[in-house]
Amino acid sequence: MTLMTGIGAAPAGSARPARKSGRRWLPYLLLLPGTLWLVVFFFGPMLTLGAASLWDPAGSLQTGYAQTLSFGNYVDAVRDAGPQLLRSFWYAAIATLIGVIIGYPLAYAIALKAGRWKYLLLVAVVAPMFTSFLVRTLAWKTILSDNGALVGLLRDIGILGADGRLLATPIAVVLGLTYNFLPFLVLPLYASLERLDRRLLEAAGDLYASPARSFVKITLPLSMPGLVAGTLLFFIPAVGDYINAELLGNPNTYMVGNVIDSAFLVRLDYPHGAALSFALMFLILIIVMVYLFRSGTDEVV
Amino acid sequence: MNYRIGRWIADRWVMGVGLLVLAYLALPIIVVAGLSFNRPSNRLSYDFNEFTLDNWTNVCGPAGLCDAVLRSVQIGFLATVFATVLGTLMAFALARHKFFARPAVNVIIFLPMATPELVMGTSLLALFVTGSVALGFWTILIAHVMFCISFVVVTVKARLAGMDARLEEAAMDLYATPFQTFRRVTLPLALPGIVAAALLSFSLSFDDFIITNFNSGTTVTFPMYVWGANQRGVPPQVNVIGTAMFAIALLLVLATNVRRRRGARVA
Amino acid sequence: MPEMESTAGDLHIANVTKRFGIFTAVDDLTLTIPQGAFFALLGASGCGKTTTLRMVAGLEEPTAGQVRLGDRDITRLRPYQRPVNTVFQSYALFPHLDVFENVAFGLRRRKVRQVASQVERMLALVQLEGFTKRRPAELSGGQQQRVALARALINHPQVLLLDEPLGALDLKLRRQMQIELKRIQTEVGITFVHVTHDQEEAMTMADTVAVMNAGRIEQLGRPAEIYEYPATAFVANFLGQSNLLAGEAAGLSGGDVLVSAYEQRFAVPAVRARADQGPVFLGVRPEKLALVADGAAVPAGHQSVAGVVTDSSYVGVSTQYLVRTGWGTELAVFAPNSGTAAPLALGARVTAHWDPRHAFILRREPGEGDRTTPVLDEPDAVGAVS
Amino acid sequence: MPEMESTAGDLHIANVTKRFGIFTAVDDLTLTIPQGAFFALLGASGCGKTTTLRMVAGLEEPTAGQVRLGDRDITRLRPYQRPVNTVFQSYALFPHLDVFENVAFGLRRRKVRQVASQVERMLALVQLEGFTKRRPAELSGGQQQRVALARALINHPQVLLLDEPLGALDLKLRRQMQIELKRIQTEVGITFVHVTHDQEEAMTMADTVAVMNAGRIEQLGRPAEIYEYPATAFVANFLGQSNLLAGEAAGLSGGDVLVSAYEQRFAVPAVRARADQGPVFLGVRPEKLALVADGAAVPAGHQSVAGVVTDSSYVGVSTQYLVRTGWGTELAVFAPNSGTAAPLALGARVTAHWDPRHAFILRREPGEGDRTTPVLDEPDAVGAVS
Amino acid sequence: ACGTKGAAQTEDTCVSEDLSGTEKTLTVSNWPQYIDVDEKDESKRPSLIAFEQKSGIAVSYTEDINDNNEFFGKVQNQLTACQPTDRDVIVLTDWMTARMIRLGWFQKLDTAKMPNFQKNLLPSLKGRPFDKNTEYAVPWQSGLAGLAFNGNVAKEIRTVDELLTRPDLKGKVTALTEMRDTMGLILLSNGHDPSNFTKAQFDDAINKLQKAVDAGQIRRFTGNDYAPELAKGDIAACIGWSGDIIQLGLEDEKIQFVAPDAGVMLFSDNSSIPNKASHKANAEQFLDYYYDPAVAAELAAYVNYICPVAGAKEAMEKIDPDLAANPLIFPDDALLGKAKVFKALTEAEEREYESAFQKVIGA
Ligand SMILES: Nc1ncnc2c1ncn2[C@@H]1O[C@H](COP(=O)(O)OP(=O)(O)OP(=O)(O)O)[C@@H](O)[C@H]1O
Ligand SMILES: Nc1ncnc2c1ncn2[C@@H]1O[C@H](COP(=O)(O)OP(=O)(O)OP(=O)(O)O)[C@@H](O)[C@H]1O
Ligand SMILES: [Mg+2]
Ligand SMILES: [Mg+2]
Repeated sequence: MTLMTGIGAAPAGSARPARKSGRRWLPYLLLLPGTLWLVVFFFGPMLTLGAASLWDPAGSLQTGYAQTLSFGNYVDAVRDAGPQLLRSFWYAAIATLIGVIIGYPLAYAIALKAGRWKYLLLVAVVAPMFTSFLVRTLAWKTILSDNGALVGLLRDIGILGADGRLLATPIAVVLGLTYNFLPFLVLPLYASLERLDRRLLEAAGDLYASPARSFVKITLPLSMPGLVAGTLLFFIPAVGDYINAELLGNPNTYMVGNVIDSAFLVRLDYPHGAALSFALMFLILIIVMVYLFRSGTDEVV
Repeated sequence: MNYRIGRWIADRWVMGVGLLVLAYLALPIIVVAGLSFNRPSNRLSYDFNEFTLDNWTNVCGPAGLCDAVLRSVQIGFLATVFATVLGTLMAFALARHKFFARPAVNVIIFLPMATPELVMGTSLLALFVTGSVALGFWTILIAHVMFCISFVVVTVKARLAGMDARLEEAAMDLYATPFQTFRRVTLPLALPGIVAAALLSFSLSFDDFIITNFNSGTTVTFPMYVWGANQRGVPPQVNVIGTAMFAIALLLVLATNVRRRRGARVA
Repeated sequence: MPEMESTAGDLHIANVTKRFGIFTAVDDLTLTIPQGAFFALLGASGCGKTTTLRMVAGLEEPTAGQVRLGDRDITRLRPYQRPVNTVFQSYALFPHLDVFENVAFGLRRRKVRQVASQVERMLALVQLEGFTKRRPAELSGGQQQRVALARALINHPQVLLLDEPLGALDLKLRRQMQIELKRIQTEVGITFVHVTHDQEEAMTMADTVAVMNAGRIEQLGRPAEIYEYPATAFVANFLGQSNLLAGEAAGLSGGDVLVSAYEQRFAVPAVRARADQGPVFLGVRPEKLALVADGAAVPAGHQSVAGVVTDSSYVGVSTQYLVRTGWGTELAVFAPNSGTAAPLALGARVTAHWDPRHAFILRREPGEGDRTTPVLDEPDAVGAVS
Repeated sequence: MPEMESTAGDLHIANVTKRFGIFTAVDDLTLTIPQGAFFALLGASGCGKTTTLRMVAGLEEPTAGQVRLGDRDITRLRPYQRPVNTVFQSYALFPHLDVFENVAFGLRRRKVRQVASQVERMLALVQLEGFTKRRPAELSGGQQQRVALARALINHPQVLLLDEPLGALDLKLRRQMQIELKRIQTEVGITFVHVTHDQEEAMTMADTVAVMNAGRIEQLGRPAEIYEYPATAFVANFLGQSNLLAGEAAGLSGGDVLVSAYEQRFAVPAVRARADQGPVFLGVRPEKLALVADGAAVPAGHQSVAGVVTDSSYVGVSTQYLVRTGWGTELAVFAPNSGTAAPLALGARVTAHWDPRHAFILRREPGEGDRTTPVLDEPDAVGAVS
Repeated sequence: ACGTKGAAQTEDTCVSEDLSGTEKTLTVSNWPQYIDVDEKDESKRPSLIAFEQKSGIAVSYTEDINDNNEFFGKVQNQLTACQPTDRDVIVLTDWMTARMIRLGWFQKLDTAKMPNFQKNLLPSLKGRPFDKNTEYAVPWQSGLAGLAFNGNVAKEIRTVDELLTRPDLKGKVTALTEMRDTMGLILLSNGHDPSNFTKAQFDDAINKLQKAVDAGQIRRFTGNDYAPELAKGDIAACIGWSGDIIQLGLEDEKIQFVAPDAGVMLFSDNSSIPNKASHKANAEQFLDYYYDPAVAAELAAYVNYICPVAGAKEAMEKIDPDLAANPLIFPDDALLGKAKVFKALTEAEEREYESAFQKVIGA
């Protein structure tokens, strides 16, 4: 008991306020550095970008830009990049759809069917991310080459015409997008399928649900949070990507990212580049909000 | 016995599809690994020509390649450390404390993930341009930490959410002060999540091209090297680096998982 | 009453074996459960009860043997093809569906019409009328349990399997659910196969009880039958407690089997003896023992053992004594607290006596010693805890 | 024995109230637990037991009131500053530490030296000597439970709190753990505060039992005391079962209180009456009732009620009968299966009789009817299940 | 953060200091594979090593320029703010060099200290419009932009019109993202002069290009990365650069460079010294070294572009007579007569034309 007396020596009265205030401060203290970082280096840039998007479009690098609150920049930027903008969302949507179609079975197999191979398979999904994404995309170029084995095979079995090709087509771009962002879809999906209680599937089977019905009625709804998070982590970067369009596509497959890239690096048209960036972000946010609302999942983060 | 075949297929087709998808994921890596042993017929040819180990023995042959890789690893490491520390702290605050500003902070964390890399890259460039900040190593690092934080928070938070809060109460009950509770119980239990977050951070940082390209100034990272080399013929050593990174990731993740499995079957 | 009309719906488990790798979970099990019966399966943890149920439900495939419902071989049918439903120990309610949809699940899968009215009726049966719109997470344990029951029952299965559905409930709630289950079974007349750890539950609810041990059935019969005349030492101590004294049977004498143990001789009616030669246990249930302070007060025809009271614990309904015999074994004795006898003091010299018609004789492995169930304040008995 | 020497270490809970929002979980609770006592806290689910314990442990702060250990006010101390340890219902073992480190955790935090020898000693006490290197996931439920116990005990707390530590174990293991807990408490002499759902557990293990209801203590005392003479209808039916007949007390007559119920008059000793005027319950425990076929066979001085046997269920140790009285209430009667009486047939006319000294009188709200505990095959009694 | 000032600098606003006297170092940024390397050890650069030995200056040579625009994006912040870029020599194409000179971002050379350069620079490269006094830009290599085809997969191609319309080439044609090269060749094919054209002529050319893009004739617009694909045959014909094609031709003689009769585009990549570079004298020494005909020949033998150094052809005959005879390295008058240089654009023109071009190529 003597041990305890030492511990208890602290005056009981003073313990309380210290503890209360300590608790209230702690979370803010923990949040401070990270939040500060994000505020300065994410929201700060967003503000400057916002400012740049309203610069006088008549300015130039040589003469400088005047802040004229030219909201017209948005109209011009969106109008000029209209086709690419539409294409970006369209390609990203198709890629996301394909990603779900092929990523779901993969996540499902790893989470529920792989047994002791689970970690190995999971690693196989994650490890390609360490090989530079450019290196992999270039490898795709080799694989999809007009004179490559794959195209040859597809020509032989008649899926592609004798003159058909994959490289420099929308197919290659969508395939590249699908490929590059698939792990971001599979991982959250896997995590939520992992948590799925298998006994629920047994119960469903016991209650006359065939495996297909069990999937539709139980597995799918219960994996929804993972699916929503995964599709977002897939869709968002895919919309903004321009590397796949550039390396695997043709001039008619360029996406909005290529336009922004060109505005900032080639045309040196900062106001329109910034306006287009902002417009893109707003569009994505709107789509994300609608999607989250429709899918009824708010706690994705 | 016929039903057995049917059932065998019924039980396994998902796995079959999963493996096919994995093959799809692995296909480029296989090509990369194969080309890492290629002696190209000329520097503009990517076709497999002749087997050689030269690329592996002479990785640093092409000028600038190893510098770029080294720089990427440095940045990746530092970005991982910073992002993991900052993100983990935030995750703890969000998972373990209820406070007024929580929804706002959640939004702050979500937005960077919801923003295309390109927009982030350009806006950060705009900030640096406006602030006349010299681009280079440090601006890359700043950018990488920024986009890794959110992923760390989400990963670690998920881990913490699945953790039994009663363990922390038990530790307090056993004379552990709040700090000791954190140090001895919370941290070790959150560790797999933190390790996963760190690996994710590193891969995101090491792999990033778009944001880096905008903010790198005169500094060349590995993805930028590849991008440049692509203009004039990619040296086969790039494939060696790609293959080696894949192998290292494989070993690293496997090792942590083996440790985790040997450790606590807590998840 | 059900035995006659319904052999068509009897559940037959014929020579069923289930192995996991090299481990045999269920070992050549044969069992017939008549249609409409309330059948209880009892046994220690890990003895294969759940595995047996899962094979009946189709969630596990037997390594060998057959499961038949009436004349139909259902061994190879998938779960959703069997007229069998299960109430799972964990309930396994669908967390994303409300109570109504949980209960309606099976009907919807079979495309039955008029779901609403059937669900309403079923929820009324389990007294959850007002709860249709709640999610499982918003229900108490007892309520969840009843939803699980309703969800299974609404399908009018031929057999309802219940895998320790009450295991997670507290004593009072459990008692109430037992009553309800029994009521419902009586009302709907479906075959219930009920797995439980709780022997009192098994005995009060079931028509037939089977005691399983290491993948095999050790004994099967009506509850009173098994309790009063267990077939093995395992059953004697798994279903209630028993005092088992190691002795040697010396053959029949008249209608009795003679047993000598610890230099005393005991007689047991031959109809209550599983063996009449060789090493045996002489068994008496604790409540069948009576304690008297004076050896002379032992009623005529009773047999007795003298000893010292070493422990008493009051459990309300009765007081449980331990009496140490001359050779050191501690016998358990339950004295009902009916208020007729004064409590005995620790250290009191007493004689425990019993009517030979309440004793029984079981086979014993040579060399095995006395077996009495561990009782409170008896630290020596704990060695075997795992 | 402990009461004398140790008022310095008594645990005082003084006027403690705990509210969650507008919900009052613990309501002005006052309680003194003497040092070295084995104190059991009983009560229905949600009545505030866990909350009380958490306030003692410092894991929850009282809305009002004080918690004192001897003379020290510990109300505001943080958990790690209190000489109090807890064995959690879920064990809450640290999954990343092995058994040794789990047990050593508290010592290390307090920078105690010679950890190894103390841990070894403690593991020996809970009979887990060989298990130091295992992780919690590699232990069975019973073993985990003992590690949790060792982890708390090794700190020699002044008070050990046990929150249903046995709740998750099956019957047999539970019995063995009870034995061990009691043994350890006897050996180490620490104050144990034990929360349990299981009344039999509470009665056999504890020196003092408190029955909680809706955030308040309904009765507190030695187990036999409470069982034999409960203070309220809640206690009478929470701790065991009771037959409670609604009647009117008509005041004292000699040493007895007279009660009239259903046109009969009953007398109960005044020392067993909580009221002697107005509406009361006349209570008798089921095991205190005896059944005779012939009303004339009622022993002299006993009181009796006539009825018909409507149900009997065999539970091994005893047979539980329901006897419907003339006015329709069903009385529960437990007849021990000691083999002396033949079982009664359903529908038999019987007389239930009891010694007035075993009856008791409780206050009753005007208008309340008879209260008997729900028994199997009695669907009407289930209305209150929630 | 409301607006920005202009980025232009002058010698007065941005003063550089030369530390060559004390620091014997030099940092050079160049395009990849634009310098000779040892056949046995790719990391050794013989001519560079020789220079280091001769001069005692340690050269840090990096190949970090892949694209004029991209490189401009990289260094513009520093140069706008008159901060060091950490490079003493950078090599950029004519038009980008022109832009940088216009912005005042280059230091004036002291050509008096560069005798070889004064003596050996080809006359046609002296006094170009953007560098009238030949005091900012030292041509590193010149080259031609013309047509190329892979004879394994396509018949010979002679004109830009063929490239843009021939059905058998559909989807197997690339053009360059360098607006001046692609548009210059189209202007030439329309019979217009790239060094002197009108807005209407430019629009004509753009429309012609747009039609080809819309028809799916053009597969991609590329930087140098057309080369591997051309070698492989994924690309049958393209607009390309002479040096690349010569290299490909060495491996596979069916890959040929074609100078259309309508004309080819001539460009140079020029070495310059950016503001704040602190080793100007070392840089001048370095650049002058490469105007020694023997060194120039060694370089040309490796990179296969047009050598801007008079007298190198003679030196080359000693190294490799075949190369010396190659008109794409040492062009004859006939070829030089067909070669045009794109006109110098003002900032406004550049923006207008570049925007129109970017729109056609998809971005
Ligand atoms: N899928 C499986 N793989 C390997 N062994 C298994 C598997 N399922 C069950 N077992 C083993 O089979 C034995 C019987 O298990 P089962 O679940 O039938 O026991 P039980 O009688 O239901 O026990 P409990 O009362 O604890 O529920 C156990 O020893 C168990 O470890
Ligand atoms: N943090 C909380 N917030 C709101 N209500 C709470 C909280 N903790 C407990 N309660 C409520 O307080 C009441 C008492 O809870 P407590 O856990 O003390 O019950 P208990 O007696 O331990 O029950 P059980 O036997 O089920 O463990 C319950 O109704 C519970 O819902
Ligand atoms: Mg089981
Ligand atoms: Mg509780």
